[in-house]
Amino acid sequence: MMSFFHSYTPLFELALFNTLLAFSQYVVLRAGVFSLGTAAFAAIGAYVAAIVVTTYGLPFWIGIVLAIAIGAMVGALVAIPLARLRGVFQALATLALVQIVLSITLNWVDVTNGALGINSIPKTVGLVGLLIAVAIVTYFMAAIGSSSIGRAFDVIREDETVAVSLGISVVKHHFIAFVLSGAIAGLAGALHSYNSYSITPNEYGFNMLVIVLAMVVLGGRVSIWGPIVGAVILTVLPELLRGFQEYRTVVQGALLMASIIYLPRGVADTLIGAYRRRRIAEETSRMRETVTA
Amino acid sequence: MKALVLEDLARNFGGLPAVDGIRLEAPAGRITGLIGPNGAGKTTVVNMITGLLKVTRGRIKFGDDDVTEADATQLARIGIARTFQNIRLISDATVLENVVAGFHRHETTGTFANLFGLPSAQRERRALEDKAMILLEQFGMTGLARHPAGGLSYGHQRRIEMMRALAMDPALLLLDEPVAGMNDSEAHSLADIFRNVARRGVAILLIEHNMRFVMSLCDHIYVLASGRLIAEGTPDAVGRDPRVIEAYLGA
Amino acid sequence: MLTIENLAVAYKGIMALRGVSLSVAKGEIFTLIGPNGAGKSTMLNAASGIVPAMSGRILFDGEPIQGRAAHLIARAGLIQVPEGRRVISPLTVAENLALGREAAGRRGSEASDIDEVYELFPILAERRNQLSGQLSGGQQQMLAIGRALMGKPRILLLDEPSLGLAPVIVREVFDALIRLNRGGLTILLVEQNAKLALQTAHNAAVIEQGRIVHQGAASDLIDDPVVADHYFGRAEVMA
Amino acid sequence: FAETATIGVMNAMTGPYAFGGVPIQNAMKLAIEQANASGALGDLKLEVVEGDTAGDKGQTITLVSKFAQSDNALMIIGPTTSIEGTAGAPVANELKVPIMAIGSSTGILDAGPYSFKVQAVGSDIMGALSDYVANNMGAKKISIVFDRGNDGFVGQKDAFKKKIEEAGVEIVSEEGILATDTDFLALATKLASQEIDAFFVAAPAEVGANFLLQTRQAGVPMDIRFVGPSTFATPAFVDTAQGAAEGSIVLADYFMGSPDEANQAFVKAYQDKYGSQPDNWAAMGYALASLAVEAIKDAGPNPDREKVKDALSNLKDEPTIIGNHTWSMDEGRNPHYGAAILLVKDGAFELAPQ
Amino acid sequence: MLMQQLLNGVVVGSVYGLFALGFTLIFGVNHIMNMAHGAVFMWGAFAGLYAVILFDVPFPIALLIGAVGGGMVSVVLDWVAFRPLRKRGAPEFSSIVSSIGASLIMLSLAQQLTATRVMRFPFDIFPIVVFNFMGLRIQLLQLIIVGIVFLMVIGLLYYLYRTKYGRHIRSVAFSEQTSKLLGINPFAVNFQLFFLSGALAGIAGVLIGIVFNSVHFMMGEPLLLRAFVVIILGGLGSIPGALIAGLLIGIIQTLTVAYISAGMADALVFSLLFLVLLVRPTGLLGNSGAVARVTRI
Ligand SMILES: Nc1ncnc2c1ncn2[C@@H]1O[C@H](COP(=O)(O)OP(=O)(O)OP(=O)(O)O)[C@@H](O)[C@H]1O
Ligand SMILES: Nc1ncnc2c1ncn2[C@@H]1O[C@H](COP(=O)(O)OP(=O)(O)OP(=O)(O)O)[C@@H](O)[C@H]1O
Ligand SMILES: [Mg+2]
Ligand SMILES: [Mg+2]
Repeated sequence: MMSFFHSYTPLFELALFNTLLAFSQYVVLRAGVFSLGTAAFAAIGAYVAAIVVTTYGLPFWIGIVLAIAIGAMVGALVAIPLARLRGVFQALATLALVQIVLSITLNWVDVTNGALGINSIPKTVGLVGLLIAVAIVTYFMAAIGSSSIGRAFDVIREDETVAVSLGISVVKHHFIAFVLSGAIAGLAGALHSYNSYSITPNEYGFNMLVIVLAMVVLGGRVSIWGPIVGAVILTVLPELLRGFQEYRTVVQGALLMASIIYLPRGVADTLIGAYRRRRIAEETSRMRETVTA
Repeated sequence: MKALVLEDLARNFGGLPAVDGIRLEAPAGRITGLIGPNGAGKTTVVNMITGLLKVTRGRIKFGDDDVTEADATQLARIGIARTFQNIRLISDATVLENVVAGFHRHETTGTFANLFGLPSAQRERRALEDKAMILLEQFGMTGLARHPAGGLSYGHQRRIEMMRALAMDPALLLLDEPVAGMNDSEAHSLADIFRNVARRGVAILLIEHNMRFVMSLCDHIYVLASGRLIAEGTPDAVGRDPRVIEAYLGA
Repeated sequence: MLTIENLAVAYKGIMALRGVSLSVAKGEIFTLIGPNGAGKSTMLNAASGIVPAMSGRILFDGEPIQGRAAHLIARAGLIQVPEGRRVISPLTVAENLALGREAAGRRGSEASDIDEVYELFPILAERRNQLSGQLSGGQQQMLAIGRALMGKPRILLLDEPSLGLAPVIVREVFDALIRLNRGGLTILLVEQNAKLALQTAHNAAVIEQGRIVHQGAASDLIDDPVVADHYFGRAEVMA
Repeated sequence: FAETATIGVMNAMTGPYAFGGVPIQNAMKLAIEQANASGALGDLKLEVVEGDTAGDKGQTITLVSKFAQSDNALMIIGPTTSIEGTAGAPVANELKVPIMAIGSSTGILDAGPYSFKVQAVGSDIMGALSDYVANNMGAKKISIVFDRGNDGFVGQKDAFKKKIEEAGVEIVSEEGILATDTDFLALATKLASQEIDAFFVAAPAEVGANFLLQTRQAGVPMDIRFVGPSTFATPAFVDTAQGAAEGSIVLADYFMGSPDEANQAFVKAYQDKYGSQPDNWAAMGYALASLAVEAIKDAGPNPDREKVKDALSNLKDEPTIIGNHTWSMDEGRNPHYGAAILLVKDGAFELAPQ
Repeated sequence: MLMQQLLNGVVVGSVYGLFALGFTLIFGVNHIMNMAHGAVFMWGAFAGLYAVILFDVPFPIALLIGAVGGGMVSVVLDWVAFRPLRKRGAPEFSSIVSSIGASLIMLSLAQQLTATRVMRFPFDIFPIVVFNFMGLRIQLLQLIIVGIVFLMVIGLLYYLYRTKYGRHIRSVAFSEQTSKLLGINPFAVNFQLFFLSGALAGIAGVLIGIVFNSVHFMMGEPLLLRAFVVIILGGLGSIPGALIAGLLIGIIQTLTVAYISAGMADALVFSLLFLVLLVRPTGLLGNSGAVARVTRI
């Protein structure tokens, strides 16, 4: 049992790292910002963290703090020009950001070591560290979600016209969302660098962007369980399907489709919704009974 | 207590003057009617007052302030609330959540407390839900509090619009066809609510095609046709005005 | 012409219709009134085939149509003017009207002339090239009615046609409905302006909480004190 | 009564690097099968657990850890790319399980004493190629094109560039492409407008072949020769590029046509089992697995991870099918095995004239 | 070299345009970000390729088979991945995940089928005819490609804005339910739409496969990324926009490779996209009406 647990430690770690990325994606989507910038923020966090330790020999916690701060700062910086964009235009502008960061990491060889990436980063963050990080971020997400900010996010996402008519500042909340997204992804990137010995540019490209988006949509975009559930599913699924050998990807794709088709609002949100509906149905029938009685 | 004053307000769409220089006053504590044929420009007026549309010409005053250039968020924050003619709700959210959203401008907890989930933020949330439940009770919708708004009938969705606007505890309330889709007795049960709101000193501007509702509720009525004011006065006077009968009421 | 037998409809476990039966005879105007949430729209949508029936039967011209695809029902001549307008915003007024013709499908070799619609609602002619999403609320309602007429319906289902219309237009629309009815069109009308509806219709039913509670000749219902009290009685007091 | 030991075999069986991962995995299994059949290990039977890394770092790490802990593997062979290798090697060192990867990057070795690799670093064998280009061909100006998304090719490019510059050849341009690109019109036209004697391409075989075709179509004459590293020493290159490949100079750390007995036996066995000719990748996989078997034998009779690690470190002058048929490591555990220079002539490879 | 490179840019750009056309068609109409469009394109190319390999069909037939193949794949994709979601009234976002799933399946089946080999059309599928015109090398195939692309654009414009089918497509896109009430069959409309989109991709696949000598399972990925840029610059759902933006990007990329460096091409295109969006939030040729339509993704 213990050995089973041990041998899957890297998988748990990966799931936790993905959960952080998913939260970074979740927070913007929840606010109605269609940003795909998570991969870019994570790349920045990862490189900052790696360089702080390998080039400057500073302790890793400085790297983590810096990665969060720089992630948040980049988030804030892009939030300003992107405030004018909406929907797919926002998505594509942030996709461009991801590609630009990717190009920088590939081409600025002096600092980033190009395609070879940065290797021999000492492993300073393990399962426990990641667990703590995920716990903290989850707490923040839950707090924000049930607060005035979360409510404002929900209104903005559904209908901006209504939001402004209620006095909700779209610019301010989009800004908050971008900063949070940048900070969380920065943290995720840093932890990844300290957990996986090496980083390479291509990890933070289009593939990451797609998979992270898929995690949140598959898990659910509204409740905070969504990103957690989505990240765990998409991390563990490829491992569970090893038995299918070369048809593994086919089965993975089919499962992905089946789950989104049967749970179109995402696994967590659909289940929570179904549970709520059942309660309402019970309540209503109880009410009807009292009326007729 | 503030009054709304429109001076020579105008708005063009392309070449079309949808609103063409109107003057209007909605005093505090009163229900002022704005009626007119379809396409007269009533909704356009509301959209300009709430900052969703830029004005082409003229001024909008609210109390002593000129708010012509203010943006929608600011206007909402100084207490201008509205309902939408084409219902706009968060369909996935519950009725309660939709109403709670209306309290936004009264939320006092700071960003910091919200980010860190401090107890003050939690307390505020509960307090708002309690206040929302009081509104629901007034509108006879307590039983639907936890229903997703999107699954409700047209009439019930209209009521959520109104509750959300009232949750803003506005100084000026703009109602764009609030009782459309309700029968007379349903409309009547809402009339009292608006009378009470007005009594508290709120200025109400009411747009509605249900004449029985308008006539029984308004103190003063403006009539708009093709973007221009064609009549104004007490309900009785307006109802007898031959121009209004011709353009709007019909024989 | 349209017979509904014991129809029940549920939305995700919530019962909206609990066994209703009614019958609309050829050539009549039948009106359905009831409070908000009673299930009126649900009934029309079930007949149009966009909401599935849980049990019961819907017969159009004696043929069962429940389970049939919605567009085929429309092509058979059962056309609905849906609640809350639903014009196709990104299309112009004229394009929306042209779409209405599709419902006429095979029946429509002499599909209704666009000019008739323009005559009924002259403002639509003026705005024929405007995007319909930019029309005022009432103009959209006119467009929705006009578009349905373009499909040469054999039975027209109207869900609150007076919604958002100026009184003078409401009168015109109802006059037009009466004219069309005299010309042979069968009409099933859902309307919140109960008095007007009952004055216009031949037969009527009152629906509450998914059940039909009164049914009969419209003239009888208009005099029924309970109906009057529930649906327009208090309004008299109010006015 | 036969004891068994588990060998973890992992490669990129799916995903963008499957073109290499699949033949490598095939050849590795072949080598282990042969070892079991021949009784070279005495009573010991090797049992294979397989894994697909999908070319992904995360999955590699998970697999290393699973092989080491759940499957109790004696050693791990694979993965395919340097990216995977540098990710997996530290984990193997942490868990103290020997791992022998393909990849060319030294990052694999830096992770600790438990990690090994079979491929030589680029600079080691590139010397031979640059030497040939500068001296035998007498090239004065060349252009370089490389797959910038793959650190293996970047490493090869860097090594070649360094050596060729040392040899006094001018580099006219250096261009990065991606393995997923198919459109090389612009680059081909650019080369056509340059005054060069040859061009060096570091990319997967088919991509390079396609690039070569497009340069010829854009008007780069046949006497401006294509020069490539060992990835191109495969029939797929000539099959794809056909006539355009004529005259190409290719470095080979494996030459299928080599008359060496062990090699001919390998070619035959591979063909019998998998129905296709082995390529450079298959040869690497076979060489790697054979070395692993050798080490396990040396660590016998009761091998454990520690002993296998030591045996691996002591491998020296081992016969192999790649390079010049002798495989050794220097004190930095960097492999050396020499290389051959091949020329494409009449649609087939032959040893290039010296 | 400049003229030659401009010519290259036009050829590449018109193929980008063709690929993006099918993508923008579905996006503009159904608001689906079809992440499997690259896979449809790849399967279209394989349909053409196998027709040539197995039955030795000539170029025009291969093109036709590529179109039909791509079209059918796209229709099946709709049935399997998108239609069930529409039926459930799922949020637009879920179609992204669904198409990612579909794309995984399609890519990996192709990978199995071809054993990850890079395939190519036989050399004789299209004779290599090169015109030398004022120092320019122009291949006949390149001319034909540009011609086909322009014809497709004109045909598509006619279909969408001059026929009733176009009206139906736009109506169903706005509201499937209301369209049904009007007697429009959304099934048929979506069939047409997806077939068209897939056929355009299939044609692009065969053309690219021939002109760039390679057909392999990952061939759609780089194009997909570029198609995003094309549809944004060209304006969402705009057909001439897709062509113009395709040409623009093709030319910019080509010139970057020619005069700066191949590695910088993507970086430059995306930086350009970023800048353009800052100045014009709805793209170069986009209109603001489109924004209103997409804000509620
Ligand atoms: N965005 C727009 N672009 C062009 N014309 C518009 C736009 N919005 C409104 N209009 C036109 O302006 C006029 C006034 O519209 P408005 O919505 O204000 O009318 P209304 O008085 O509210 O009518 P109703 O009672 O039918 O709701 C109408 O003719 C309408 O077609
Ligand atoms: N899409 C839906 N999902 C869930 N419940 C629904 C849905 N549509 C209607 N309902 C429920 O079905 C019941 C009947 O609704 P319906 O719209 O038919 O009422 P109605 O009589 O047309 O009311 P109104 O006069 O307000 O339009 C209501 O309780 C409503 O909440
Ligand atoms: Mg209006
Ligand atoms: Mg209704």
